[in-house]
Amino acid sequence: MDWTWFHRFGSPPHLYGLAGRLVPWFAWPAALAIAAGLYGGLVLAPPDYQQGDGFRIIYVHAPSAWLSLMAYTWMAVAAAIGLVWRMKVAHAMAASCAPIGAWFTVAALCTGMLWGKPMWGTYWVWDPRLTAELVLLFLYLGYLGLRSAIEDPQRADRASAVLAVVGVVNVPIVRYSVEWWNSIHQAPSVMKFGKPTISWPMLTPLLIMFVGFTLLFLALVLVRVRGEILRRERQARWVSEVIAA
Amino acid sequence: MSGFLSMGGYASSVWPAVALTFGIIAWNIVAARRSFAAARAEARRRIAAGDPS
Amino acid sequence: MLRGLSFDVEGGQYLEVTGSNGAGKTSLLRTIVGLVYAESGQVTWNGLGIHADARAYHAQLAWLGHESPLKADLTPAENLRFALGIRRRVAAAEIAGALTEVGADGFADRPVRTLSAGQRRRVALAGVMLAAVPLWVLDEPQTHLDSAGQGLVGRLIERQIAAGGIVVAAVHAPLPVPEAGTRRIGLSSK
Amino acid sequence: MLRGLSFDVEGGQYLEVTGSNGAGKTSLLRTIVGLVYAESGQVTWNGLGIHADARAYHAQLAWLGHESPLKADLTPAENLRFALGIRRRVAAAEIAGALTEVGADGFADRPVRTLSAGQRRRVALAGVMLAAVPLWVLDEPQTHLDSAGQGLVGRLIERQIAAGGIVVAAVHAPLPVPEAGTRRIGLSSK
Amino acid sequence: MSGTWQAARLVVERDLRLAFRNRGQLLHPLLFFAIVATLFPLALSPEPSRLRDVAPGVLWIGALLASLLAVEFLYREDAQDGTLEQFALSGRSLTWLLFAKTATHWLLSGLPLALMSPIAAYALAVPPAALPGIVAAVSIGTIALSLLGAVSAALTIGIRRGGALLSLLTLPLAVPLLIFGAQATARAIEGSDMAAPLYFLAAFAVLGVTLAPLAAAAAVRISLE
Amino acid sequence: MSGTWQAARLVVERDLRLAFRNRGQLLHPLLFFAIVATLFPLALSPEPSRLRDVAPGVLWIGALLASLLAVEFLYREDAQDGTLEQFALSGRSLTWLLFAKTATHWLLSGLPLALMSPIAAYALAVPPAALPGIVAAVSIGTIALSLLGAVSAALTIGIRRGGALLSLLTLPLAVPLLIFGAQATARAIEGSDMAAPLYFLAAFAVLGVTLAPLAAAAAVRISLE
Ligand code: HEM
Ligand SMILES: Nc1ncnc2c1ncn2[C@@H]1O[C@H](COP(=O)(O)OP(=O)(O)OP(=O)(O)O)[C@@H](O)[C@H]1O
Ligand SMILES: Nc1ncnc2c1ncn2[C@@H]1O[C@H](COP(=O)(O)OP(=O)(O)OP(=O)(O)O)[C@@H](O)[C@H]1O
Ligand SMILES: [Mg+2]
Ligand SMILES: [Mg+2]
Repeated sequence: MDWTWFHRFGSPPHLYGLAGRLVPWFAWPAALAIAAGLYGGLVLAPPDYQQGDGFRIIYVHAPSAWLSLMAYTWMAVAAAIGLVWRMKVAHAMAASCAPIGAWFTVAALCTGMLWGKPMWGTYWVWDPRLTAELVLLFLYLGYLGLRSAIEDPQRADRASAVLAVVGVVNVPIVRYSVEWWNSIHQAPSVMKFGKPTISWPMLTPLLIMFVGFTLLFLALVLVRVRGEILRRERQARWVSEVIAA
Repeated sequence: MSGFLSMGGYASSVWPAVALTFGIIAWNIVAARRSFAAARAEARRRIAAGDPS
Repeated sequence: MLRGLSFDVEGGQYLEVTGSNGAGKTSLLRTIVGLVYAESGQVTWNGLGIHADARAYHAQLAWLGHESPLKADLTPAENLRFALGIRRRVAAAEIAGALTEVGADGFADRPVRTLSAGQRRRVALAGVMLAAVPLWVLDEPQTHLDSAGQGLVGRLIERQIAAGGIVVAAVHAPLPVPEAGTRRIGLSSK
Repeated sequence: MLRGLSFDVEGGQYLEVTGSNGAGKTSLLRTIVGLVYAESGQVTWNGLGIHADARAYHAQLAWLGHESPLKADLTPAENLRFALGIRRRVAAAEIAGALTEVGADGFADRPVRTLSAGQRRRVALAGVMLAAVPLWVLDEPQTHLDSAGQGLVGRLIERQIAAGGIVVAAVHAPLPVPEAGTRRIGLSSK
Repeated sequence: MSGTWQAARLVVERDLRLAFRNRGQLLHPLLFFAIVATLFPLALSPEPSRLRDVAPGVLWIGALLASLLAVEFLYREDAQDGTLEQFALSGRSLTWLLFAKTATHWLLSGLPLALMSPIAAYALAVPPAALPGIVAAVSIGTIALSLLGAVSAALTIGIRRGGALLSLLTLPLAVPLLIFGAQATARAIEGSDMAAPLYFLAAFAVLGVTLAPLAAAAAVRISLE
Repeated sequence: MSGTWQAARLVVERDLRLAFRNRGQLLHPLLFFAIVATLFPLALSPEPSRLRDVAPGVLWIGALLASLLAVEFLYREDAQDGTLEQFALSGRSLTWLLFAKTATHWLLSGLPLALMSPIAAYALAVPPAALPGIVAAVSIGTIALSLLGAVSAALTIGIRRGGALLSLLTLPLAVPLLIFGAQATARAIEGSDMAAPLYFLAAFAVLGVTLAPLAAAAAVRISLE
């Protein structure tokens, strides 16, 4: 197998330039998809037969929740690569994922809570999925806290990478243990979460939203990763050339 | 239009949720650009000061 | 931070690193023992980069930093027994001998907590001596030592290089070591 | 531990305390500043036992121990502002001047965390200087300092005694201070 | 006196600046509190009615432990780097300097905890009407806790594993606070009159303000010896 | 290999000796556990039936916090006095040396906690028949907790307010342990079959034994850098 692409990708100046060129290719389609998905979801899709128009929160809630999990996975994979190959670029990638993931975890939690109020009559119940998402937020905060507590960027990268890898093992474990826990204690009857029967006119905007959020995530990561690369490479010659230009 | 805005009685949930999500998206865009701009300004400052470390 | 530095040291040599405050002596020594990674350039031992087989390299060196690595609740003798024990088998008599040599026999059985700054430094030096390894890396070994203590450090280094070992030390005032076999490098800030 | 010791010091004098490791220099100095109580005998200041009005006595003295009392997260300038500020009003210019004098102007705005051992010691010395009090009690002030730093300590002490102040310092090697006005006492263990 | 006042102000300013230079660390007691409040439903049961029953206990034990965690750092750095020694030898009233430190500490840990408590309470299925009363009770309670902690923390300065001993010294003394605090919270949840337990909490806080700094100063002097 | 074994044995011996030289400190996590277990009845209600209901939660949160408190000190002194640096430069497997340290730590904190848990459980009105099951669950759970803590503690070495960050890192990771531990305890109290949750706890412990020392060694090296 030819590994040159891997090394090329791992070279900071290369990724710095590539990321800069790619950003618009993700950002504009993301804007388009999100606008279309929102229009489809809020205007075109028919109301749900049970929840009426309340179900439309799904078009912001589900993509946010999806993004929060995807960002964590990316972060852990990047962190593992950084640890194993001592690759600065991978650490820069992991560091870029964390704040985005944390913010969208907050978004998923808040929109979920706003949805919960009309559906369950309260903003919060200890449902397994909710609880797991809350624990995910704590994991993100721990990661960010550890990173900010360590002065030296190299050390911060490597220490937080260990945490990200340990944490990713934990996410599914938490998810299933929480499920098990709640199925044994009888669950409050208000919240039968089950999948709403969803029809194509409802599903299509949602799928477009998923695509839009994914593209948005990639665009955000690419913008951030350039800054992170600069922070890690400040003594390299290519930086002065790029900055002077 | 007012029917659309009232969201079939769920306006008080749907609109805050949408606003919040887009607020967070906007903030993320601003924060990402700021983080990059800060790193670049820092690099520029160091180069101008001739400080290689 | 450190630039344009290149040197090699051979068995039987004492390398004295000097430089004003903040010149980078401590940073250099920590790079040599492998506690920090050099940003560019590398440290080699017997021709091999030290991170290639770090464990084998570490088995050959003894490191003494600004602080003396001693447990406050153990006595000097116990401290040495445990610290050295993870490297090799040491007999109690050997430890007692080393403590006498550094002038620590008077307080070998008191918890380190009650020792003065200089007394601790002496115990730490006994530890370096007992490691019985070819390479010593010492950061300001004579801190807190009285003039007899300075002489002691000189004698220990002299003996180590006579036996074919290598000593690298950062100091502010030259140690009393014979000129033959001594090399000096001075670091300067900027 | 310390026995049969009796001495007094007057304005304009520098008292240099020497003694081998563990002789009791640190213990003596901590007794003088009142951090530990003498088991027998007493320390007097202007004829009064120092514990009689400890606060008034402490307002007259500056103490520098083995460690430099600096906050790792603040810069040298901030450190001095807060440390001195609780004693008296200090102007920013005064602090900047003192930092320049001890050769710390190059890193006055970096967190202390990133400074080398000797750089920290210099900042701590600036603090002693700025206290503007008659009595200085210093435990091994020249630790970690390079030779320029040794000269600096000598100059600071010289100036303080020229202004009629008193300096008591424990050292291992004599500081470069003029003989006139210098008194030495040697402690010996046992 | 004006000198003492000036000195105390500088101590406050310094501690605030140090805290903001490590902004992330301000969040830790809060997060700890949030996590403990999350762990309880996990360890007990997710049922709202049962959660509501244990809410007062969980809130107060969480607040107590979080504030204990925070107070552990009140003097630690100052003791390690010699600042405390310099305070004691500054010729200023150590009592005042320590009072300034403790007040800043409450501002940075107790107050945020109080502001956070309604969120945790809501998660434990406490009805919204009870939340203002809970904030009041936790605010006053944390003042007393900070002062109490300041004394025990001073007693454990320089002890190697001070943290554990600190809990041991503080927790028994905090029992009355816990009882009245939990009582106030329970009454807030029921919607009945919470004046009596609040009054007791306030009395402890006042007692603390007058006595704790004196005791802390004495303890610091002893620890430095 | 025999050298590594010998080195690990010496680490165990050293830590045991240090612990016994400060015998009093061995009691701290235990007392903390005991105090938390007593605070609950005070903050909630002394009724046996209600206490029995909350007993699993209280026991496990108490054990979790006590073990967190203890693990904070796992490396602190060794990091401060340079011993850890010497370990890393000893030419021995750091993984093994840290495994030895963690094992000793469990022996000195987790095991006593497990032995103490029946007393606390009894105070919470748990029927005596449930006590052996509780001891088993807490023993296995604390093994996993010690190992988990050993990793997070290694990550926070040298961080100024490591303790608070340590809780933040460990508590979310400990959620599954808490759930299965509380479940095992609840079943022990009901008298039903506790094999399934015990089995999960044991699986975590085994996973920890194999992976945690490796992660801890990596983290220690990073912290020393
Ligand atoms: C604080 C409250 C909530 C949180 C933290 C939360 C969390 C999540 C998470 C993590 C997902 C993604 C799951 C996955 O991709 O596997 C998700 C998806 C979803 N949530 Fe929520 N949720 C909350 C409230 C609600 C409410 C109240 C409803 C509706 C009654 C709801 C309906 C949905 C639906 C329909 C999906 C997408 C379909 C699916 O993936 O199964 N959520 N939520
Ligand atoms: N973490 C850090 N971040 C930035 N600069 C640092 C850091 N650590 C050290 N330095 C700087 O690196 C330089 C070298 O420091 P080092 O400790 O190696 O000096 P040194 O020669 O040992 O000095 P001393 O004689 O005072 O011990 C100093 O200018 C110091 O301020
Ligand atoms: N807590 C204590 N308990 C018992 N003995 C102690 C205690 N502290 C110090 N000593 C002993 O008192 C003596 C004097 O110690 P001190 O620290 O004053 O010495 P010093 O002259 O400052 O030495 P150095 O030059 O090494 O700094 C030493 O022998 C020391 O071992
Ligand atoms: Mg140095
Ligand atoms: Mg001394």
